[in-house]
Amino acid sequence: MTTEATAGLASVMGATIRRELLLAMRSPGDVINPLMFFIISVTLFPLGGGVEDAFLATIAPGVIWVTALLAVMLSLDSLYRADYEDGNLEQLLMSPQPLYFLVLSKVFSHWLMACLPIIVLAPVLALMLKLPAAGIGALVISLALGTPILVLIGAIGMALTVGLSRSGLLLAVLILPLYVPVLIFGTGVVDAAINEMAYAGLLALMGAMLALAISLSPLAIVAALRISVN
Amino acid sequence: MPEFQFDSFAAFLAMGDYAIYVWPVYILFALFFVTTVLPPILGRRKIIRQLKARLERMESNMAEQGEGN
Amino acid sequence: MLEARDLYCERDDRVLFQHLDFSLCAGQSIQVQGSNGSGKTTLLRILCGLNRDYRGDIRWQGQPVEKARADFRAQVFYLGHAPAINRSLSAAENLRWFCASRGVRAGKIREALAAFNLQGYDDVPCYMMSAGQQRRVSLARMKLVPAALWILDEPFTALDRKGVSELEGMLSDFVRSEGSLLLTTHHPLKMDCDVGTIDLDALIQERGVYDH
Amino acid sequence: MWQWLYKLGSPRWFYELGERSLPWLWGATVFLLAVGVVWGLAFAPPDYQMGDNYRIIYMHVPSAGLMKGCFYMMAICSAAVLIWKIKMADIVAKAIAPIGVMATLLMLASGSLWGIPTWGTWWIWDARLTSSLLQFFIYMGIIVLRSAFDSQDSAARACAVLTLVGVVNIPIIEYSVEWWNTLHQGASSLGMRDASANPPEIWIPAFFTGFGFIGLFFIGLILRSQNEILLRERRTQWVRDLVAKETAGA
Repeated sequence: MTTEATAGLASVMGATIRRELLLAMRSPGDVINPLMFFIISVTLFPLGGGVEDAFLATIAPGVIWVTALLAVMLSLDSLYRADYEDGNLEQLLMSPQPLYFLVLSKVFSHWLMACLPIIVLAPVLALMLKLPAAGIGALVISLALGTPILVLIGAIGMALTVGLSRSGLLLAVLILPLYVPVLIFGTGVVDAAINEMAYAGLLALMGAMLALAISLSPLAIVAALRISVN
Repeated sequence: MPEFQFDSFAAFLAMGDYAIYVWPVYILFALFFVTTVLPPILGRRKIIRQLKARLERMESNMAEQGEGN
Repeated sequence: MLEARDLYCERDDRVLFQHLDFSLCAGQSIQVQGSNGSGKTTLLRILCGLNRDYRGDIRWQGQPVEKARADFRAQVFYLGHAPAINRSLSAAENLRWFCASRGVRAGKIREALAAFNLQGYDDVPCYMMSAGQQRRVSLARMKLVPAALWILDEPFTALDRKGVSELEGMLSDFVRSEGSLLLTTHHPLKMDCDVGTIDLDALIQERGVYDH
Repeated sequence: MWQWLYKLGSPRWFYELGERSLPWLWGATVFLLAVGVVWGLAFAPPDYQMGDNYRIIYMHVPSAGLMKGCFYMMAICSAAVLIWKIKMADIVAKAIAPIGVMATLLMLASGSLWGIPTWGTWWIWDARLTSSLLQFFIYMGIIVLRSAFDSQDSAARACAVLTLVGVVNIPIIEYSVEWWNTLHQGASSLGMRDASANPPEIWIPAFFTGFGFIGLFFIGLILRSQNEILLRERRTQWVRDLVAKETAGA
């Protein structure tokens, strides 16, 4: 990749991120809705299961991680659906710029809009669920490492189903099983932090999963987009 | 040569009082065998009939076109 | 210079076209004709590389299109049925994004819009525009991106009479300036350069449907 | 070798190869399964610890093997569909999926039935059972995705992509479930590994049922692939002759 090619690529990625943020401002629903879903569904658990501190503290990591995971998955619908319907996705596939990086910048901007608010808000909800203070820092780090993996894997399912009508639930069936390792290690980190055990190793594993997701899933996303537009 | 492990057929059925665990597994195996093999065999007959009907339809169309032009 | 040899495409049990050969050099234009559902759009999408369900060989500048993918896409502008305009963005934002996505520095957006008499519309959000105006914003992209080959799928839809004649003039200028053009349209084309045709309906009658 | 592989790609050759090998497969599979089941149920010595409940293993282990084997075969076919665009590979991948799902269900059922006497509950969060449950979900995802598409070619490529994504994720899922299991459950595994204290004859029926399962898999695969070939190649001459011959006979 010659220098001006990479410069061209950087400008394209920058343009993608700027456009996504602009779109988010124009239709804030794509950002607010997943966040509201996350908050509301977390508050359902104390209402459903009772408010004893011990009970809440034990389920807190699992509840926050599962609802965050579901919120991220639900937020994916806004990823390529609009572009597919108005024909922009076709033009994107016709772009001479390598689609691998366009997809990466699109996923990154989606992570900024949908997942960053969840990570920022998670400590507040953790306090609501009486999560011990030791666990909150670990919760934020694990979410910060875990949510990009969720978006990358979810984007594969989204790209596969973007051409299909009413495919909301289909996306869940396709990608939820693939979310399990992230959930296991995410909650594992928080549990380890609460019990004063070392969790650096688990973070390393999550980092490895993130590296794998960043490098491999755009290949699958590009292939899936070409199939859906076919 | 391996010898018969149970002293009577009833003991064999009881399967060392694990009958309600062992026999369902083998029944499920029979089910697995049937579902792997039977649907495609039945499906084949249906497909052959379908294709036959399609062939006849096509021949009748060809025949009409033949008289047509 | 786009060449297709022995193109074959079949869609849900119907052969759309087979043994289709043609070549399109610089300065030439071809109109694809055929009744509805005869595969006009499919043919265009196959040539653009959007649709991969075909057999046959497509060459761009003599090279198989799979090899010269990036160069081919840099030289081709495809206009589909969908206007490729995001309704919550303004016309200028859409065009700026279109240029950025193709790695081209955003040229004179205002002039491009003016060419399709959309002066002063650059900051109007597209959801406020009529279908015809959105169509013209989509067409304005042609002026912004240098392309040797235009593949247009019914470019005249939703355009008023004045728009149609302006577009025809623009297309013939493009063809005269050594551009090559491939389009489908239902209305009689009045362009002052010779337009070759590919008639998909004739192709089918002539070769029958089930001969392979 | 390549010549053989290339010919395998042509539906007609695959169909006729299947037609020729089916009788042999039927004979071998029925023999192997009959011997394996009878030997396992009646003639194999009971386990020193679990007694006759151990006989479930002759069904559990082969079905677990088939579950994994089916997925890896689907992954190979998917790679062939995406990289070399072999139509036949998609036909085979489509035929494998239902067999894989049924094998997974048999594995889960036999695993939980195995666990009841030892642990008192019908479902234990054992590492292997849990990761097999997740693999079952991935199988269902592939089958559901295939039926969601109306055009066959995009369905083939979409399922191929999902299968390859799945095959990359399965080892990760298994590793994470294994780690998760040691964290939460300690030693509640199915207790299959410590069967080494048994006399060797306990393993002989497992060979028979194991190869019997593989034979059964190929029978199902060939039958389903043949049906799919007839459907997809219905316009070719050889299929029309075959249909004419078959219906003339009936």
